[in-house]
Formats: sequence, structure tokens, C-alpha cells
Amino acid sequence: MSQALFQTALYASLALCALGLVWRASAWFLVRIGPDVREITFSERVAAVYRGTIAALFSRDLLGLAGAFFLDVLLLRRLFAHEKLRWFGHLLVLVGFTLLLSMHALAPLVTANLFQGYQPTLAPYLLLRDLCGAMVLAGVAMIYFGRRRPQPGLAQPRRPLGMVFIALLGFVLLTGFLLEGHKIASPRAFQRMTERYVGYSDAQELEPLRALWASEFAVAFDHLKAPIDPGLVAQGRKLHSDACASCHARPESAFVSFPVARMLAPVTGLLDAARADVWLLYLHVFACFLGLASLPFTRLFHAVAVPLSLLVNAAATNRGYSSAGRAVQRALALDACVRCGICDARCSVAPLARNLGNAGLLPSHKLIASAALANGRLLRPGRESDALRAADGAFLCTDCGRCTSSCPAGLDLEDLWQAARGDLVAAGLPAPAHWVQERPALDWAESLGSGCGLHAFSDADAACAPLSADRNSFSRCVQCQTCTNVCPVVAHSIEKADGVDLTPQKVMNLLRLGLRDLALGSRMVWDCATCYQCQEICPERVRVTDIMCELRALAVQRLGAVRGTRGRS
Amino acid sequence: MNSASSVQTQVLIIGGGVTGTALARDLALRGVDCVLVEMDDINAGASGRNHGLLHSGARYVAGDREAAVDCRSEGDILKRMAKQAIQDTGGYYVAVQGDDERYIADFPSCCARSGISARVVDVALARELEPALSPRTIAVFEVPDASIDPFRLSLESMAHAQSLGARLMRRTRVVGFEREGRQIRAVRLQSRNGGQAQRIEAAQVVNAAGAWAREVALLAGAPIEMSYSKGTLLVTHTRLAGRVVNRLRLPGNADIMMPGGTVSIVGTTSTRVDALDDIRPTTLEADLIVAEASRMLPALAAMRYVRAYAGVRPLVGATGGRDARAVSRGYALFNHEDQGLDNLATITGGKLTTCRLMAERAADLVCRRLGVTRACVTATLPLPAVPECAWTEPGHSPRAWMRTLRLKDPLLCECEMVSGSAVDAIYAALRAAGDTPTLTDIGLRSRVGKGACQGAFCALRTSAHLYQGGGFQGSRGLAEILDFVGERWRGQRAVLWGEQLAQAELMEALHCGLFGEELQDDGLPDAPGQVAAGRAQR
Amino acid sequence: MKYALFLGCKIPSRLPAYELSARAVLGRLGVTLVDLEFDCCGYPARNVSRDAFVLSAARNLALAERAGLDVLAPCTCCFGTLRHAIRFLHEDAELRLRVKQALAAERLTWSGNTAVEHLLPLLAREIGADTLAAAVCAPRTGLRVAAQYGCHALRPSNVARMDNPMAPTIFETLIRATGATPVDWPRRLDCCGDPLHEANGPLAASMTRGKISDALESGAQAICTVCPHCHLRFDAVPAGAADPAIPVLLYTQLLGLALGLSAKSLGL
Amino acid sequence: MKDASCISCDVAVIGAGMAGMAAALFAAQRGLRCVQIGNGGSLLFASGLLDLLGVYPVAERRLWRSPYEALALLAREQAEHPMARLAVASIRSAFESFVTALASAGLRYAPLGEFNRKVLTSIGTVKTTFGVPRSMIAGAAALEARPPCLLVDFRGLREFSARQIVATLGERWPGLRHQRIEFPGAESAPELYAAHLARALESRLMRERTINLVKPLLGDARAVGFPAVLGLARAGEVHAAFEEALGMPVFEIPTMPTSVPGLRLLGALETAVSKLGVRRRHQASVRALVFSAGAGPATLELDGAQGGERVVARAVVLATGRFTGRGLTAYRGQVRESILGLPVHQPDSRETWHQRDFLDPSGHAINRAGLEIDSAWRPLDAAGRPAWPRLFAAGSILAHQDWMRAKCGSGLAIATAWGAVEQVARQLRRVGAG
Repeated sequence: MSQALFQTALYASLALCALGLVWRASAWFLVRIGPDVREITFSERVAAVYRGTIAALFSRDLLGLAGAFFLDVLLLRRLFAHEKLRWFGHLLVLVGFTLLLSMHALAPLVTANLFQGYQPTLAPYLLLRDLCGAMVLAGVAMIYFGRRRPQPGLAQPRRPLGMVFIALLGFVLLTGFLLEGHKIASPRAFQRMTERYVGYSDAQELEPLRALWASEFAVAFDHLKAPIDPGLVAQGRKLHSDACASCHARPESAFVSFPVARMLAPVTGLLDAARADVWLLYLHVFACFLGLASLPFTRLFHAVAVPLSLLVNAAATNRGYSSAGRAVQRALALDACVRCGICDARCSVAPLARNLGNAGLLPSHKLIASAALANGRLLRPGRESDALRAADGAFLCTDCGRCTSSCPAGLDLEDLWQAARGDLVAAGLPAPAHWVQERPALDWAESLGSGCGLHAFSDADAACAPLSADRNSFSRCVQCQTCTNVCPVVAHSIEKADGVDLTPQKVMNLLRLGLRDLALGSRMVWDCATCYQCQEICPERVRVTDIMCELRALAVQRLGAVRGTRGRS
Repeated sequence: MNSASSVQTQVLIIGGGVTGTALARDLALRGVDCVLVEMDDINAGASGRNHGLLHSGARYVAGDREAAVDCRSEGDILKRMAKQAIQDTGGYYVAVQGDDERYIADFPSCCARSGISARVVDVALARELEPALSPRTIAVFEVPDASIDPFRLSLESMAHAQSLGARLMRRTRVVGFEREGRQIRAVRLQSRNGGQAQRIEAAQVVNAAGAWAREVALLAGAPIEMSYSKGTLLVTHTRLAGRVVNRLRLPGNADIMMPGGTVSIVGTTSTRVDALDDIRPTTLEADLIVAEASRMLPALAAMRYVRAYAGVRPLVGATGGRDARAVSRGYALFNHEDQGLDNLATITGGKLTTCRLMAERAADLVCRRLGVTRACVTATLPLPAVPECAWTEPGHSPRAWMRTLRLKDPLLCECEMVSGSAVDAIYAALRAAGDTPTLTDIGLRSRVGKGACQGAFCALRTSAHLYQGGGFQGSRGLAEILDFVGERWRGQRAVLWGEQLAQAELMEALHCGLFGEELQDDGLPDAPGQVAAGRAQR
Repeated sequence: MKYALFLGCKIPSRLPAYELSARAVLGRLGVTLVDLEFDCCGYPARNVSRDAFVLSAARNLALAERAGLDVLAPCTCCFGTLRHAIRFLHEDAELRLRVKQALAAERLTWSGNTAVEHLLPLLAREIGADTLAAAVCAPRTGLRVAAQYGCHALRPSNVARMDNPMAPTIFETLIRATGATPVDWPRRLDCCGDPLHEANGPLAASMTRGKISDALESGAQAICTVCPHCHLRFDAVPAGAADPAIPVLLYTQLLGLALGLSAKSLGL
Repeated sequence: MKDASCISCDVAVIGAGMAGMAAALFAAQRGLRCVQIGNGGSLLFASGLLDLLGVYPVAERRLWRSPYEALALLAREQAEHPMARLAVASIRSAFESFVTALASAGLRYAPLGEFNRKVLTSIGTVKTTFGVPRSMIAGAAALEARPPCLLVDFRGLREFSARQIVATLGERWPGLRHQRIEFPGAESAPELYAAHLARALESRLMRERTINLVKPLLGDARAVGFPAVLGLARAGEVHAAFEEALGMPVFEIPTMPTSVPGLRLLGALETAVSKLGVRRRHQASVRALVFSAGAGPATLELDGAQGGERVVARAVVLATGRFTGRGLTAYRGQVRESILGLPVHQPDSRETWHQRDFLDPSGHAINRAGLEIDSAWRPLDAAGRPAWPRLFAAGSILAHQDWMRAKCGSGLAIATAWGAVEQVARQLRRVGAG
């Protein structure tokens, strides 16, 4: 391989990777999530990170930080708590890949200096390399097969180039094994070695060595087919111990490559002719470079972001966050999340998400929405329905905290949701109780275009609002106003200029008048505390509160439909 | 009688129904000075006691083609000229199993002959659009029926006429005519509440007294042949259908259900009556309507009804014992010249839909006699909308109130959501016309008392409100409440079963149980310590 | 006695002391609590979709049914929601069908045999106020306590089925069992304001403050709660200089203290 | 999983109006284990005034000063009237017992005397009644003596105009004046509701603000009247505070429903029965009522949100009221008793149910429809025999009375409840002994 090409490619990849990392990291100081950090500048954040780092490194917290590094980052403690298979997979990849990287890829720098007489073709390196490779492959498989299935009926969250990276990794390993296997089996490589190391090239003289290598080193000589003369092999062994043994162990210990070599035997001639050793090497190395260059742009980036996030968390455990630190941590969280789906599975409202058919309730989707909201994409024209679904998701969250407690990356998701709700409100996407009140009830009714008494009993709302669609549920009303008299909400709002517009009795009466739409956007319906005082005491047993709840659901549906973009009238 | 004050005018119109008010407007628009006298109030007779149906004419295509054509063309005119009083709901003609197949088959061609559009509607689709239709429906046609608010129509016609100089005298009864040869020189009037006698000298007198036209004509010495048909209608608690729903058959009992804004109005019956006093719906009529109409709209069987009302149709030219429905619903204009009177005309009969046309014809006659040559403009000049007259429209007051929500505007009538400011506006408008408004007047001009409570609560709140604003003084309020509630009672009585009986019981518990309004004497001595006069107290 | 403990969303994240004290007290009283993989009771969806709310609740009930256990819901709001769902399932056959179908997809069933119980009747009736009183070793004598029932513990009474919704006595009886004195306060049955916290903050605050002043005017030294929402509400409402404040105590804490449990074990 | 859906008791009272509450109260006072069904909402239609008997005979509209004399005459002339079935002494005991229970639940009435009293209503009429709440009694005194008096009302309380009362009554009470004030803090509210004002006035601060508004208006007044909004659960305290601060008698005037006195009455009665251990089923309704043969217990199937409930009762008191209370159901053709379909004494046809005039002096025939009972307060079946040995009836569901016209609503409820419960106790004792 041309050294110049290799180096150019290496440095180019390194440069790309570095640029990518800078770009990604800059986002942590720029992305604004949450109204509380809107005013915080880039430099304030840099300063906060600097101060925080210094403070963490030069204090007793360092011990805790080290512990966190060991337990959370290296041993993946949080993942272990929730997903044993994936944890094991991650551990295998982490160990295998680190070893491969340091001991194999950086062998001239590391291994050769550590171990005297290191040769990649010697035991135990043959075994160890294959073992590491196999660990990575197995780990990747475990991670892949241990992944969470999407919630039935709900869209999978869009993931950051996850498969690209997995494919790349697989490709590197595959080409590695193929390369090694091919090299084992290649008569051409044998030829080159003998030319270089044995010193003589007479075909006949080398025949015993060939026999030995054919029978025990799996070199696929065309002319040496089994059964091979044992005498010849014995001769070869002598030759071997003189010329080759110092560098070459028997390759069976390469428990992956060796069988590969055997498998390649029938086509080795062809491969040799095609110079497979060269292009496989190119593929292998350039795939590695590609992986390196793409690190900041694929899901592998979590290998950077998660440890950082965990360490930042650990550093903040004792001293808490400054708002600038919060801002950074939130932005970091966007990068650290790999949509592993653990939070989705643990989410309290996941059944609701399924029932409502709105994946926007699930944490992974909410995180994506937060990112899209932070960079403004969510508010672009054409994404109104995404935005509304995101708002639904944000405001149906019960803040149960299960996502946070289960996040393997230790993200403070509750904080993120809180911040995102603030951003949604600021973007004109508040909770229904608020967007409904942006316009007076009459405005809503008029925008529904509902005629007087026309639609009250004939529409298809009966399934979601059966009581308000059934005249029998309020035809008993005798207008006594008991409901209003016992209503604490009306009682408390008499002192307020912007108190409730209707009273419970008036809402019931609007139903009777067939003017239900006039009630949908009313403050009364949305300010109802659902305390059930009215329903409990109604002399005519009208289910006032149940109807109020129905009207809200109906309002969300019907007013939501005419709300247009982002509720700005 | 000689001391009676005298008023002069060109035309005196007797009767403030849809025809009389339309006539006043027509004449005023032609520059003719007129006075309208009404023994009760605007639309207090049959004009205010009907379906409020703007006929497409389809009802009469089989029996009375002339009426059908009139309805069609007049309906079109009103839809353009009195938009504010009309809701173009459209109408269905619906046949159920057992209805006359031949009539159903002939219906479209009959409609076509009268120029009325009648489109076949798929039964399943019709039931989807109007779920209240019976599952036994076999045929549905769509016709251009509409709903019209007769009160708004008359009130605005009168208001327009008054703005052009016409005068209105409510609660004034015609008690006599002073004749001189072939002329009526003056008409003697008696004010009903004040008791003051008056005299009007008019060049022309038009008798537009509706069902009372016979009595008026008789008083003038020019008897006309008329018979009366009483029709009763029921008002539902909630609105059942969006469109007018007609039974597809020859006109019969209870074959129309109208959307009355927030309610449905079901009727009518048709009963010959001989006298006009004490016309009120009966329980038998209510039962008949429920039984018959629920064949077409089954939900009507279990429906809560809030009230019933009955009006009298004046039918001209039939005094025999034939079925009143067979008598033409067409109008009649008498010039009385063959009876020796040259300045009296009687316009009666007809329908709500054709009231404008009737007024036009009567005005033409009067103008010819007066030598006024200006032509009628009511077919081309839209009726100006008047805010004070909008309160009769169901659903208007809730919207108006919700528009002004943040103001200090309490609802006085909760059922129909009529607010204090609405009552104040109506009160002020009447007051400005020199009237002393009563609760009943306000009820006629708004939805107060029209809802489920039938006056039980709103009469009290409205009277308290009027006291507070100075509208009521002394002990008058109690009498007003009694009048108002008593009037609502007339309508309620026939539909008192189920929920509405519970409502009525609550009303009595309040008005009698708590307030003791039925006790003429409360047993309180006039002065402390005295024994009450009147009924002895033990 | 054995129940599936339905903590809901609020208690674990916002009021762990309730879980702690409930487990401590009920453990002492011999009640076994089983933890199942419950999700949100469904309450948030009531304003959005009846089906979604009922289905979420029914799923939880089905989980309990699979475990053969009744549910104990210390959160009054969860209690009410689960009970409401049962009501809707009982009265709406079509809804029932839809819910059963949806549950079947997860191989779950709801047959209506799972009862949902609240802490108050469990303590007052299953265990018995007398038994409690007998077990009290450190009576809270002299402490005047205002009982905050929480709306959904009482109303609608056919759903809650706990006590007379207009004049309940069960909570006061339980307070008496600890040796403390319940006070009579006019607004005891009113809403704490929490449900309006998001929708209308000022109104919610006015409701909360109204209740607190009423409790204070009635001579209460503390408000006693059995619902995380009410509890957090009274705890959280900002007490400005002019605004009154009052200590808030969970009933499980009050009872725990009276039973001689350590303050720490009750999350105090 | 446990089944808590069956409870047993001595007596099940169906209905929670005045009669139902009185029956549950009296039964519990006698030590009977009682389950009561119904939500009590109809008590909110009550004015707080307890009528005993004000008018007799109805058609003559004759007012009585002594209700007991009227009752005696009624007993002589109209034996089928439910109140004619009780000794006057029993009625006295029933009333005393009832108001004592109310007092112990915090709602005080003026001592019951021998005579009816007269009080003002919110539309300026004068009502003849018997039991008057403490908060209203000064009004009765003022109406009798008619000293200079101020009536205060609040803008926004739509159904109450002091001006109307003064205008209506002014001729007979020259010293009567009116003033309208803004309810403190509610200056921007278009409508006010009595119960909300009553709640607000329970706070000391609101009370003081209101009193301060009234003080400058007093003038020569020697008594002050307000709409009935002076406190709910703490009404006694609020009323006393007003009297003390204003330094003169203060009285309330009942308003139209839903009234604060009704809420107080409901609250006090619920407290009273709750304290006595009555188990209440507010929202339940009786889906089926099945009697076992002979004098065995009855089973009430209640429909409930949690899948129904069964009550096994040794006796049942039917106090479900009339049409508003849903004890009677009026179909187009006839009236039926709602739960059991018991025969109802009623006019022949709907045409004769109601008079043509609402205020017809003889009253409406439908209001005298109802259940016929035997001497032991047991409703009769079609054959004229008790429908079931342990089914009793009380209150306005009974036939042959017109409480609205006779001004005997509370009297009827309380007295017949007393009578029915007395019989329940007797019957159950007999079984217990036998």
C-alpha cells in the first residue's frame, strides 16, 4: 500500500473527524432548549464548562468522577440495570474494539513496543486478534438483536445513521477476516514470503515447505491436493523450523480466519490472480478511515456524548447545575440519546401513546421533537401536524420520571421535557387548556361554522362524547342552577375580572339548545376542576362533570381541527 | 264617546298580524299615512301561532295548485327581501311504510307542474343527514322549504312602517264604526288597559284582523262568510332535525316538524271551531300530534315537550261542515262595495308565506281608492333589519350575550339565555314608542319564557331587573308575573307529562309553595297590630 | 391482606415519602403489597380521548387481574380514574368491546373482578379504626388536624363508594384513632385547586389559599392528606407575607408516628 | 377478590328529600340500621322555612294562625289526608325531634311555638309558615312590628331585588327602605350566586368588608334584611357577627332555588344522618325491588357505577317524592309509581290533571294524586291491600294532599316520615319479639 495514500487518507479522516467533533460540540454551546436558558450566551456556556471542569478536577469530587467513569462509562452500570443482553454486547464491543484499535490497528505504536518480538502472525496474537474481532461482531449482533422493538402501531423514532455505522463496523471486521483468511490461503503470499525470507526460490526445493504449509497452514496450492505425501511434509517441517517458525505460528488459533482460509481455498487462485490481498487491505483500511471520519456523524457519536454526559452529570451531582451548565447538558443530551427505546418501554403513558396513536408521547420522540424545536425545524411550514403531535405529547406527560431513572445514558429527561414545554408554549403550542383560551368561546364556535342547533345530535361524536350527544343525559335539567351554586370554580372566579364566562348550568343549557359548540371553547369547560360537586348534588342526576370532561375531549378534537397552524389566530 | 280624542289618518288598518304589519309597511312605502290598531299585540293571533314555515308550496301541489304557485314565488321573494328572518334549512318530504304509494309516485310531477323543485333523496342518505327519520321511511324528497320567524318579520315590518310615519296602537280594540252612507266616517276604539276611548277618522279602513275579521266586518255592518280552523302545535325541548320534515301525503294531522331554531315545532291539528275566545291547545290534540308525528319521527314519542300553542286559521268562503283542510288556504280580499261600503276592505285567510302578496293586493285596492298611484315596492325593497327586533330569533341572544360577556350583563332568562341588556333594549324601544311595556310584551319580543322553565324563573328575574331599572313600580310586578306565568301556563298545560310535569311542579312549588302568589290575601294586617281585613284569620 | 400497589406517576417522582410511609405503616399492619408493572392510570387522557383513558386504566386493571390481586391506589386521583374507567366499562357495551379487543392483543383480559381500593376504607374498614387505635403507642394527643379528603375519594359517590359525600366521617375517625383531634372546617370538601394548576394558575392558587385560610380559621394546626396531588398542592402554594401557610402531613405519616415508627422511615 | 356489593339493614329509605331525610333520621334515632338511597339535591329547592299547615281548605284559601287548630279541623273533615292520620301530639314530637337534630348538626331554628309566623319573600309577598330559621326570625318580628327597616341586596344577585320588595310592600310598611351594594371583590362579576356569597361571607375578612359597606346605609333602621346568603356551614356565626357589628336585628329573606337555606338544610341533615350511622347511597337508584314471601326481607338492586350493589332490608320506606323527585312518573295516559309500579290514585284523564288557570284556587287535581296507604302507612295494591307487609310510604308521594297550596310541605314530610317510621319500628319489633 502506498504510504502516501495511506497517510493522506488517515489525516484526511482525522481532520474530518476532528472538524465533525468540533461542529457537534459547538452545538452544546449554541443549542437553546428551555425558556430559562434562552438568554445565556455561547461564552457564558464555555465559561461554565471551563469552571465546572476545573472545579470537578480540583476538588474531592474527582473521586466521585473517577468512580462514575469507572462504573458508568467503562462498566456501563446504568445499562446493566435495564438490559443485560445489550449491556453485554456493548461491553464486548467496547473491549474488543478498544483492543483491536490499540493492539492491531496501532500495533506498530503500541503492541510492538509493549511485547518484544511481536508479530501479528504469531501465537497468541493470531488468537487474540480473532477473539477481539469476534467479540466485536458478537457484540454488534447482541446490540442489534437486543434492540427494542417499536411500540406496536407507533412509528419508530428516526435514528441517527445507526445502521451506517453498524454496516461500516461489520465491513471492517469482515474485510479483516477475509484479508487474513486470504493471506493464510494465498500461495502468492507464500511465494512472496519465501522469496523474501527463505532466500532461494527453486520450486522443487520449496516443495516440502509447500507441502507442510498446504497441510498445516492451509495454503491453497493448486497442485498440492490431499492426500499429501507425509514424507514431504516431514521434510517441510524441518525447512519450516529453520526459516519460518520464528515468525509464523500455525494459524489454527485464528479461529475465524483459519476456517475462512479453508473456505477460500477453492477460489484462492482466482483471488490471487486478482490481487485480492491488495484491495482487501485497501477496503479494510479505508473502511476504518471512513468509520473514523464519520464518527461525529453517525450513531457512534454516542460513544463520545454519553460518557461526557455521564461525567457532566457526575460532576454536577454534588454542586448542581448553573443555568449555563443546564443549557450545555440539555444540548449534550440530544447527542447522547441513541433512541435505544428503554425509556419508551418504561414510559408511563406508553399505553396512552398506543391508544391515541401518537408516538409523540414517547420520550424518544419527544427528544427528537425538542431538537427539532430547538433548531426551528419543527416550526417550519408543512410540519404543523408534527408540531401539534409533539405538543400533545409534551402536555400529556405525567412527569413520572421513569424515563430519567431508566436512561442508560443518565440523561435528565424530566428537565428536558420541562424545558421543551416552555419552548412549545413560547412557540405558540401550549397545552389545550391554554390554546383553547386564546380565543373567546364565540370565536371558536363561529370558526366551526356550526349552525344553531343543527349538529348537536346528528354527528359522529357520539362514540367519544356519548353523554353530550344524548339528549336524555340532560333533558331532565330543570334550570335550578344547583350545579353553579356548588361550583367552587365559579365561586372563586366572581372576584376576577376574567372569571369564567359560562357557568355549569349554562353549559348544560347550551347542550339543550343545540349550541354545544358555543361551550367547547369556554373558560368554564376548561377551568372545571372536575371536583364532581355539581354531579354529586344535581337533583335531576345530570352528569355535569362527566359531560364537562367529554366536552374537553371534543374541543381538543374539533377545535384542534380548525385551529390551523400553531394556534395563532 | 264624544269626548273621545280624535285622530286623523288616510288608512286605518285593523289587526297587527303578519298581513296588517306588511300592509302598514307597504302603504307607508307608498307615502300613505296609516294607523294600525291591534287589540292585543303584534302577532298575538294566528300570525304568531303557526309553524313558522316558509312553504315551498309542495304541501299544496296536489290539492291547491294556485296556493302552491303563490307559495313558491312569495317564498322566493321573502328569502331575498327578509333574509334576517329566514333560515334556509331546506325541507324533506318523507313517506313511511303504509303511506299512499300513488301520492308518493305523483309527487315529483305535481311539484314540477307548480314549478317547485323536488329532488329524490336516497333514504339511507336522508337518514344519515337526519337521524331522527323513522327506520320505516320509504321515500324522501328534498324541497326548498325554509324556516321563518314571523315575529321578527312583523316587528321589523312595523318598525319600518313606523320609521316612515305609520302609527301603531297596541292593546286597542275596535268597538264601533261610525257610518255615513257608503262611507265609514270614523272608527271608535277602546284602549284595553287604560280604558281610554278614542276615535279615528280614516279615509280608508282595512280589516286585517285575521280570524277576527268576521267580527270586525260584522261590526262595520258588512258581514263576510268565514269559518275557523284551530291548529295546535307542540314545541320540543331540544331540536330534533336540521330541516323541515314534512309527511309525504295529503295534508293531515301532525305532518310537519319545523326547526324552530333551538327547538323543533311539531303540528298541526285542524279542528273546526265556532268561537274565537279561549283558544288553547288541549291534551287530546297534544296526544294526537305525538302519536301521529312519531310515525315519521319515532324520537318524538319519548321527547320532552316544553309547551303547546294553538292558533286559529281564518278560512274564507266555507261555513259548511266539511273538513277544514279541504277549504282553500288561499287568501281573500273583500272590497265590500256590494255591501254598500266604499272605504272598507277586508283581507284575510292566506298563509304566512303569502302575507306580503296579500298586503300588496290590499294596498293596491286602497291606493286605487285613494287615488295614490305609487306602485308596491315590497317585492324589491329589502326589509331593514332592526336590532331590537332580532331577539325573537332562537340562538341570537346566547350569541349576543357571549359577545358581551365581560360586561356586567346578567342573564335573566337562563333557558334561552336572554340577558339584561336585551331586555333593556326591548324595554327602551317600547318606551320610546310611548308604551308601558309589560313582561308579556317583552316575552313576545324576545325568547324570555320560551325555554324549559316556561317563565318559572325568568319571570322573577326579569321583574326584579325591571324594578331595579325603574321600569316597574309599586306592586305591579306581582300582577305582571302572574300574567306572564299564566300565559305560559296556557301553552304548557297540554304537554304536562314526564320531565315537563316535573318542571311545572317545580314552578308551582316556587310560585305557590314559597311565594303564595295564589293567595289574594296574605293575612298581613294593613298596619301593625290590626286584624287583617277580608278573610278572617283564626 | 394483599394488594397490588398502584403508586401512579406522582408518588414515586414527587412524593416518595408517601410510598415510604405507606409501605412502613401497611407493613406494620400486616398488609402485603405487591409491585406490578403498572403504567399511568389514564387520567391525562380524559381531556383528550375517552377510549384512550379507559383503555389505559383497563390495562392496569388487567395486569392486576392476571396477578389475581385487588388494587390499592394511595393516589386519590388514580383511584378515581381507575374507578371511573370501571364505570364506563360497565355502562358502555361498545366501549367494553373495544377495550377488550385491544387488551386481547396483549393477551390481557378485563373481566371486572379486580377491585380498586383506597387507603382510607382499607384502614378504616378492612383493618378497622379500633384496631388502629389499639395499635397506637404514641398518640398524637392535642394535634388539631384538618382532614383533606380529596374530591375523587368521595365524588361521584357511586364511583368512589367511600362515604357520605356530603358529610363524610371516615377520615375524621381515622384521625381520632391516632389520638389527634379532627377539626370541622367548612371547606373541607372543596377541591384543593391542583387540577387547575396548569390551566389557570391564579384560580388554582385562590382555591388553595381559600382552603388554607379556612383550615387556619377553624383552628387546624395541620392539614392531613391522602392524595399526592392535594398534598403537594398545599405544600407548594407560595406563601407570601400576606398568604397563610400550614404544615401538611400525610395520613400515613400521622398514623406511622402514632404507631411509633421513626420519622425517617416515614420520610419526614 | 372480595365482594363488597351486598349490605343488609333494618330499613331502607328510598328518597332523600325532606321526607326521606326525616325518615332516615327518625329511623336511626330509634336505633334501626338504615340505608338511604338518593342524593338529597331536591332539598335545595327548600326555602329553609318549615311549613306545617298554613292554608285550609285550599279552595277557600283560608290562612291559619294556629297550624294545630287547622290540623285538628283537617283531621275531622279530610280523613284521607295523610296528615290527618297522625295525632297532633305526634306531629309536635316529630317537629321537635327534627329541629333538635338540625340544631345538633349546627342549623338552629327559632323555638317552635303554637302559631304560624309570617315572613317576607324575595318578591315582596308575605309567606305564612311555621318553623323559621334563627337567621330569619328577626324578619318575622320586623314584619309584625314594621319598624323603620333597611333591606340590602347585592348587584348581580339576579333573583333578588330589595327595591321590588319595598315597592310591593311599601304601602303597608312605610318605614321600609332598600339599598343595593356591590358584593366586595365581585364588582366585575355580571352574575352572583347566593351560595357563593354565603361561602365568601364565612371568611372574617369578607364579612367585615360587607358590614363596612352596610353600616353607613343604616340611617334610622331598627332592623336590616339581607337575601339569605349569610354563611353556609357557619351560618350561625355569620349571622351573629352581622347582628353584633350592625348593632340591630339582622334577618335573611329566602331566595328562589337553589337557595342557601336549602343547602344549609341539606348539609345539616346529611351531617345528622351520617353521625347516626345511616349508610347513604347518593347516586344510586333502585333498579329492582324484590320482596320475599311473607314478611321476609326485601332485596333492593341498586344500579351502581362499579357494577351494582344489593341491599337486603327488613323494611322499606318509600319517600321518593312526586314528579320532581321522580317518585311518580307521568306518562301521557297515566301516572305510575316509578319503582314498583304501585297503583296511583289519580284523575281519570290528563285533561283533568290541571286546571285551565295556573292559579286556580282549588289547585290542580294531579297534585292530589299519589299513593293510597293503609292505617300503617303501607301503600296499597290494586286490590286495596298492603302491597307488601313491610313496605311503607311517606312524604309528598302520598295521595290526597296538595302541599304547595296548603303550605304544608315540610309538615307533610316530617309528620308522615314520623308516622311511617313509627310503624316500621313497631312491625320490626313485633317480628323481633315473635
